[in-house]
Amino acid sequence: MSTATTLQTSTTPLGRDELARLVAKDIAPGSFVNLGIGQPTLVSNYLTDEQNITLHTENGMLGMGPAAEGDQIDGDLINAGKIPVTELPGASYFHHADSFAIMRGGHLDICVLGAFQVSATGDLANWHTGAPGAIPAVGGAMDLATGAKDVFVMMTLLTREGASKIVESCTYPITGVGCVTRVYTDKGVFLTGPDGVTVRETFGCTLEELQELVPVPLKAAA
Amino acid sequence: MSTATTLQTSTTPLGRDELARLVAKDIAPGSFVNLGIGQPTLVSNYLTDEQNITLHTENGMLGMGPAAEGDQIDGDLINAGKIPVTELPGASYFHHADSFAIMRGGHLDICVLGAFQVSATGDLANWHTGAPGAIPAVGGAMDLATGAKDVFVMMTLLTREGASKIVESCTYPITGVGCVTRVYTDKGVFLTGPDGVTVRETFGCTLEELQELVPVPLKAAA
Amino acid sequence: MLNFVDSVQEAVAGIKDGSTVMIGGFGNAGQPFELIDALLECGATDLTVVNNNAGQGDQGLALLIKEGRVKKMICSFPRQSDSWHFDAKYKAGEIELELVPQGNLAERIRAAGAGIGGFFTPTGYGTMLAEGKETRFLDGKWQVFETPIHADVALIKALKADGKGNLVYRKTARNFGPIMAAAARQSIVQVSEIVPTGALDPENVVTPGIYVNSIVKVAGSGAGTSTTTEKAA
Amino acid sequence: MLNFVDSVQEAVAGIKDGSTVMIGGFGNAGQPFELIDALLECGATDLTVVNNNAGQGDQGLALLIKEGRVKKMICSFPRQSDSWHFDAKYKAGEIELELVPQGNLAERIRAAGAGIGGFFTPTGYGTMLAEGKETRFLDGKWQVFETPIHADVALIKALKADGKGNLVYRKTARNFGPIMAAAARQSIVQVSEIVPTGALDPENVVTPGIYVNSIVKVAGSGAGTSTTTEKAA
Repeated sequence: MSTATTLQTSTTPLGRDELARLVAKDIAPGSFVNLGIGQPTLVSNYLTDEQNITLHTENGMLGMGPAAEGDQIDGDLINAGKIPVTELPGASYFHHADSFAIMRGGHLDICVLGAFQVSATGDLANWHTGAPGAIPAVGGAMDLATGAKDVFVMMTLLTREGASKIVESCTYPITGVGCVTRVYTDKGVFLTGPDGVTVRETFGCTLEELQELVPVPLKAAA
Repeated sequence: MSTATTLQTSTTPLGRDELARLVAKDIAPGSFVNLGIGQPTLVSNYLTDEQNITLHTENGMLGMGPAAEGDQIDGDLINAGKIPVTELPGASYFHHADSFAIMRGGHLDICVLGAFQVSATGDLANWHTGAPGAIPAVGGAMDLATGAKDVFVMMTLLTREGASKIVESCTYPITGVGCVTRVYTDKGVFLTGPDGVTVRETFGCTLEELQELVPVPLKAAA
Repeated sequence: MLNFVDSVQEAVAGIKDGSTVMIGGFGNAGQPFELIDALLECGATDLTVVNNNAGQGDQGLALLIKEGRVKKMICSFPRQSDSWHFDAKYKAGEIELELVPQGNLAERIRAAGAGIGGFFTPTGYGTMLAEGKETRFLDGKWQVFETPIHADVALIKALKADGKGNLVYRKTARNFGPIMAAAARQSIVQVSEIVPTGALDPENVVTPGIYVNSIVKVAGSGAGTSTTTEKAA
Repeated sequence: MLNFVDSVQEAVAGIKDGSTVMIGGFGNAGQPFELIDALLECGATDLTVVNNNAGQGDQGLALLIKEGRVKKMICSFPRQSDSWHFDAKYKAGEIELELVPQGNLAERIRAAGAGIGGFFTPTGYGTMLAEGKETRFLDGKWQVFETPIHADVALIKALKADGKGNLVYRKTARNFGPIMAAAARQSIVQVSEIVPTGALDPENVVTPGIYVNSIVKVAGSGAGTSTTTEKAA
């Protein structure tokens, strides 16, 4: 994977599309990828034909194409977000147990997910706010978090209230333990794992400025 | 199922083909059936079109037809005994896990198996003599014994040495516990289960003569 | 025994109060709307329903819930923008919810059909959905013990059936149909076409007829109509 | 990554000593004879082989065993009229045997591919093949705990592959191929035909390309040739 090994910087924070472009660039050619609902879906706009990426949708398909438009719309052909999509040459359909076996058996190279919080050791919280009275809904989030070889998170670094979403320990109910390997945010790219958090890139700030925002020790990529 | 409820008798022991005919007659219309290797295979010769029986072979097929002959022989179309067979209209193919899920999930109505011994409570011994130095081989026997709704055994009542194969407790290594529901032999038809052995029919002998051969208490079908 | 029946009403007539009913479909794709409407009509109540969601809008499963016929939902994703009938019942404490990660839902249904008494999976380990469940360290990972989900009845939508009850589906409408057909004691299937036995290629059958009990042809429920099947309440 | 390779020799070149190798096929149907011959040629030894049988006659797996390259067989039915090479090694104590009921073999392979850490099954309960194994009473039956069978490599024979590595099989030659492809870290597949991407109907793909690593076209290993592939020793 085209992972820079020393700390990179850019002069401005990244917008959602720039971030999606960066994630897309980091996906190795020939990979099998599941893009979560919301911001991660943007990544598909920046995958190139040369990369030869195959997209999986957990409701039963490999080889998913772009969103369907006009006459292409077919109620029997939707993605996990229930959006009508298209089929690419070389696609295949399968039932739900077979589809989740692809995820749970560790066959997906990468899944890209949104998150409420990610802990320093890669715990993911992205399914439930835990608010009293909230109706919980999990879908395939836990299977994706636990099953993919690499779990990439895309999110803004800070909440609207200015709190870091990279935390020492998740306060929201978690989706998976130690599963996140990389976090793409508007202010930087973080590598997470058993050894803590490494910063691969910063956008519009220095590592020191980033450290002031994030309540866990940050290391620069060596 | 066309099970007689009072003790029937015939004047002579049944040959293998007559026994196969009797088993075939006892299979309810529309049933899904697996016929084991050897003597049970003969049953297929006596199934009628009106019965609309679907045969399963554990190497991955429903809707198996008769043995292939001449130009019909196709090395990719064999049964569990590795004999070339044919495909009937309405057949389907599936992989081994799906095929055994049919058996193990309790979806087969009947399997018909050969046996070394059957115990009074329906334990089956049909896979291994337990002889020192014998190389064991089990195949699908344990899955069939455990999975089918009804397990019918076809065998001669006595060994060549004259010992009853219906026994108080199996001396051969068992294939399944309490799984056999009915035993078809040359000298009679026996129903086995938690309450012991009931004789449904005798062939060429009386119940009293049968009782002299079999070392477990026999009841006449009421 | 396989039966071809003439109406969805006849197809669901045997469903008893208190049954566990699996309903195929993910979103609208593969939802057997006509069978669900017939279930609503037939009056069976006190149901446990297994579906990925908990009803949307004012149709199908949402109406069953609205009418108070569902005592418990087993699903992965009940909360949606238009799941107002479920939301209301849930907040009123009038419906029980067993929330199951989607892959565990699929695997537990598959286990019931395949005769598996339980299995260990990493999904959900360390989360509130695994609280109180047995865990074990296997294959280098902590895993959670999960049990099969059996059902009395499955309501399924397929594309075609042949005379032996073999089924094929269409695109992502396949979803839960094949595993629910195997897990339920009775599988009731609506199809848009019944073809002669022999017309389906044996290589391409998805659900073998052994898993199917009742088949009903529903006009206009065929290819690609999943999003256009909008019912008045 | 998917590779199309030019020869069976190249396809198996990466198989290391000590590997666990799954080999598809039931009897001769679906046996990848040419890949097995290449494995024999390449010299890898100390192998654990997973196959339903333990070789027949003087070909394929039987020769691997004869040459002493297999330290352990995991199979359901080693003893056959022509399994003389296995029989001799077994009686000489030169090969280890793990005998597994055929359905447990299939389900354990499936479990490895599907990320299941272990499962309970009634098959084998109370028999000598369950001796020493954990048992539990579930769903009204005594059941035995079984664990997944993983492999380094699977050797598989399919009918056709497309440019994405999607596979279809032929009749009962399908048998173990799909589950072994999912269970092994590397799947090496021989096919009789490679078709353009898009030529396989997505509804009818049996093994999606995600499970396939290397594909080699083998002339004359196609439809219905399973019984006529007889090799000299």
